[in-house]
Amino acid sequence: MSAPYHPPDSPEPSNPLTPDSIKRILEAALLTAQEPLPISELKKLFDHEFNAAMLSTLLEDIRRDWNDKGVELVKVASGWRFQTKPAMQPYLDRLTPQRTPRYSRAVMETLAIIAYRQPVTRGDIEEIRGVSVATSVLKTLTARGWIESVGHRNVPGKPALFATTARFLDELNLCSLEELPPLEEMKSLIEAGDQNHELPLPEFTPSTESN
Amino acid sequence: MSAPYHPPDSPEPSNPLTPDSIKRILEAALLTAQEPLPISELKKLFDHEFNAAMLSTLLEDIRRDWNDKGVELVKVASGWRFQTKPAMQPYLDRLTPQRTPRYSRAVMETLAIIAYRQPVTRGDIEEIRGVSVATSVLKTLTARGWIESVGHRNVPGKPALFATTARFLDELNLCSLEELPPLEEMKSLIEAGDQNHELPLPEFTPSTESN
Amino acid sequence: MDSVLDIVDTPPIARICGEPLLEIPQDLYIPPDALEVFLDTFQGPLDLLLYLIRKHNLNILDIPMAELTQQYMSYVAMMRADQLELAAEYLLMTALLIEIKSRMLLPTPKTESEPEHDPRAELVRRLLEYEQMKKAALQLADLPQAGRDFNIIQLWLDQQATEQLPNVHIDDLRHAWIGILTRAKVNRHHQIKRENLSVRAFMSKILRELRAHHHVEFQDLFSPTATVTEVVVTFLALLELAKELLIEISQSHAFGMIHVRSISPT
Repeated sequence: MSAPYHPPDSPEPSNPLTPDSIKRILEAALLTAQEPLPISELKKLFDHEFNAAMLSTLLEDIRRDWNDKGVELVKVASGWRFQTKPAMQPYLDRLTPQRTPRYSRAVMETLAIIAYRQPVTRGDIEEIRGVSVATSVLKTLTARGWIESVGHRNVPGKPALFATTARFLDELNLCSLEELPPLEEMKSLIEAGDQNHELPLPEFTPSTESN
Repeated sequence: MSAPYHPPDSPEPSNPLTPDSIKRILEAALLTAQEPLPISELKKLFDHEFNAAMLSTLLEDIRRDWNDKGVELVKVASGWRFQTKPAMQPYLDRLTPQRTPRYSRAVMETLAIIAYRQPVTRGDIEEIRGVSVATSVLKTLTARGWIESVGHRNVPGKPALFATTARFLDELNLCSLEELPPLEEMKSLIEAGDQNHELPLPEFTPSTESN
Repeated sequence: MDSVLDIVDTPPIARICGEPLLEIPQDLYIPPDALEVFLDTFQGPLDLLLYLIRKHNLNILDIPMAELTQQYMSYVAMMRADQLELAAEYLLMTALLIEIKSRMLLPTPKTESEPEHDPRAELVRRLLEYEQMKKAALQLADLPQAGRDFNIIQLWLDQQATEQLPNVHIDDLRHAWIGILTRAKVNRHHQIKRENLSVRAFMSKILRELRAHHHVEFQDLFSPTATVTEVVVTFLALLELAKELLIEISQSHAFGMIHVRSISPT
């Protein structure tokens, strides 16, 4: 709608502001602000004409006015701001349904195998998972920068060997692969009493290794 | 408030939304949206439970509810959005001392030619203005998201054809190009029957044109 | 003329329709040091011509071509230094005006078929179109503009609706493994060997090194600051790599240099 536009007159000092117009201005400022506004900032709206106590009272007033709305005025550490009430979230989420995407089981299992068994080929992954691995799965993980090919196994077909990257560790908040949940503990959960045909390896303290 | 509304066979009859709660949700969505929201998008808030007519009625309702505020609900080219009223601007400007600069005449004339004559090439603009168009002028308008290249004219050099964007309309509070100020009929430069150039000049009223 | 300036010591610079022109030159005849201002004032020759016609009541026909040409030529001279393109446009306009004037002076052969063609028509059309757009530009500039005359509201939202990549927690990895192990146990007795992860990590590290150098000396794989454990793990990693046919360890003669070579194709 293009209402005829009249350039706004500069604020008239001759025309004293009523509490209602002060509230209107406070609301407009708080609704357009990129960040919470402290009282010190809100005072500037009125060339410091009103003191903090007066503005606080009006802000409390506005907070009450908005009680029934889906949006509320709150005071946070750095000032006052409007924000949506939690009850609105389920509706608003419908506008952006891809908000918390998840990786498929195939992606997660492939990632786990590469993390724990690296370096592995696609064939290795398929053997462990018992199903074939779609190219898109490896592409997803490569595009995310979590896995990379570190060489090729010298067997027919020269399959690429995949390993996890430093970025994978960074983004999972790990200092090294040793900080991954130990396999041993999980294995005992499932394969209790399974025989181990290898000697225990020496205890290893997380090294500087993390490319 | 608004007339009571009975949802048409809601899938969850347990807790039907009242018109007031629908309005609350619409408001929350419009206040938080990054872009104007068309009705098609607003329908998603309610899993398409309500039709466009019903939502339009409620939006008009909300528009009225906000009449006395410093903020208004408007309909622009790409949908509905909340914005501050121009009367608020002098106050809000006190919070952000660096005012948006006005565009130069070259920029505004170029924009006008693109808006009213689109799609046009740079050559067309130069032909009308009688001077070459600096690349920076087109860059300024493209960076603002007001113009874009929509194709190429099939002549040697394949010059780009420029048109205005939906954002241009949105940011000028317009729903469509038809709402642009109508082009004025210009006063003739040659008076009728002015064949004899030896005659004294006809009376000329100075135009409103100002530099 | 709106007003006559009371400058008596300045002779008229131009005469338009026989009237001495005292004020126009302030806009039109620009001393060289004010060129910047002049260029700001007029968008180009069309704009200047329009100004002459509209503001000073000039009939397009009565523009004194000789003087206008002189003026234009002096602008051209001023602009030539750094505004060559603009100078060219003024020059072109001068030429066009002279052409129109000369054609107006020539007797028009009256032909029945062709309607009389006014040589001014095209210039007039352009002037009017430009003037129209100039006006439109002023009106556009007066429209309320987002950010200048009003502000668009966008409230703070807890979760910004930007495109997010899936989050993975290490517990997700654990669950993925448990899933694999459970299936492996159900399907057949798939053997999953006990493995120390550090060996696996070092295997990747050695392969990366070999990818970069293809060929390294055995001792270079051991950092001089390595702890005993690291040396052991690196050694185990080398053995594992050799076993998996990923590297070749060779020694040309007894006690000679041991070479580690990638046997991957790249």
